[in-house]
Amino acid sequence: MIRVQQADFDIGAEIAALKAGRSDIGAIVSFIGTVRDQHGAVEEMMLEHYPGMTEAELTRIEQEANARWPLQASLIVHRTGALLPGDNIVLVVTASEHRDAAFDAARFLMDYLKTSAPFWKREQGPGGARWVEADTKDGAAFSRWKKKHATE
Amino acid sequence: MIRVQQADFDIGAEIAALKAGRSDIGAIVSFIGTVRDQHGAVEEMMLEHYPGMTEAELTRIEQEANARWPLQASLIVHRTGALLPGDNIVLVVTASEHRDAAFDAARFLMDYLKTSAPFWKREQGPGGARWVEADTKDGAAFSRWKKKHATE
Amino acid sequence: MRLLYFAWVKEKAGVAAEEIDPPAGVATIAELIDWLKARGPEFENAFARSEVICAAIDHAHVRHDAKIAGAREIAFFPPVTGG
Amino acid sequence: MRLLYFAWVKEKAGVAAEEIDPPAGVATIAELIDWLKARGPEFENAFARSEVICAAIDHAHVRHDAKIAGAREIAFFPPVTGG
Repeated sequence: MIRVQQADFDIGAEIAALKAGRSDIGAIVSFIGTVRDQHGAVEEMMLEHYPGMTEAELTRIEQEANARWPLQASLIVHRTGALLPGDNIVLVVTASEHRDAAFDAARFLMDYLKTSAPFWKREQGPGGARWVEADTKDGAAFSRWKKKHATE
Repeated sequence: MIRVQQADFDIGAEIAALKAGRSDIGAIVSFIGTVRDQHGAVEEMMLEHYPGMTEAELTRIEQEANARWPLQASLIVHRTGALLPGDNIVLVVTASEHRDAAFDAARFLMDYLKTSAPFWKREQGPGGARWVEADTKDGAAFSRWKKKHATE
Repeated sequence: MRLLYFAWVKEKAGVAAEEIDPPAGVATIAELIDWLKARGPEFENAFARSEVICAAIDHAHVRHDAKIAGAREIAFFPPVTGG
Repeated sequence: MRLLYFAWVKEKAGVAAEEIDPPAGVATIAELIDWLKARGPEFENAFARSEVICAAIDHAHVRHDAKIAGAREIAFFPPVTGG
């Protein structure tokens, strides 16, 4: 399941909903990304996105993860709008019988999301506002899944 | 922080406590291990452990993770006693500025815990009770961190 | 076709969305960018580093050599920074 | 010194904890296992596959060639299965 929302999310409630009524799950991995204040340089973060394409990309990414690993459940929740330091930005949850698939899939979802989901962060601080630049490390993180796919 | 307890844990409360009052964290990875019913073969799971050594091993593992990665916080909670299918067994949480360290450290903690923390599972089902046998895959998962340590 | 701009591409171009009807010679994303740049200094500026601009046709990422024929919605934006 | 047994080692040996005073010739974990096996069929059975039995001295994992001199507490158990 994927959701794009301004509201915060509750990881406990999300995992409880995902587990409800089933006892076949063995491993649940979750990732939360949060706004860092960067030693005072960031006072507010604005998250812009491309409605329509965002949902399409997140759905595509989730389907790709489910095609690669035997997941019993998966969830991506991404927030938009104005956020403050410490606020949650993104939640990814994966569930599988065994931990390796859950860990790999969660990491894959984050790596793909970082390089392909149409979100843009603008940070506001004492020095003014600036659009966050894409991290070249994210491109490298994305590439490792392509290599892996080709060699395994 | 490490804890060994019979009571269940609340991942939302644990993460909230870990984040409380700080806005320097960027990535939080968590792992929950749960009791699988294995298609009806498991009706109850008893978790025995070695009080004293368990806490010593979990502390040692957590210190090793903090020595290897720049973690801002880490938590291991492991339950003991009688558990039912669907119940939580273990919670691992790692927090870092960036996701790679948090993902690697969480996986490391689980791999090490699986091969060195003195817990033993006894499963009870329609066919009687049996002690769970150690998974040779866990030994392999453990070894990858030794190789990584040597070559990096 | 409908054009959308996001983040600093939108800020520099000074427009979020518009309907356009490019001439027949504009067949690819790269040619559309060249055509847009010729419309004025804001667009010239927005697409100055055109090699870093990302494009999507009907909600799917495309390269600059992608054909635009049949597109309902084309979007231009900087490299994404979500997550 | 104090001996502890866990999981199926405990069940087979029929004891969870005991105080022992092995003779001077018993210097290592392996020799302690041999000495324990000679005590009766339950111990013979518990340590039959002695190569899979894990040992700890004073809460730290040790190999079977570890010296036991000075140990306060020695534990025997199967490979761990937590997590």
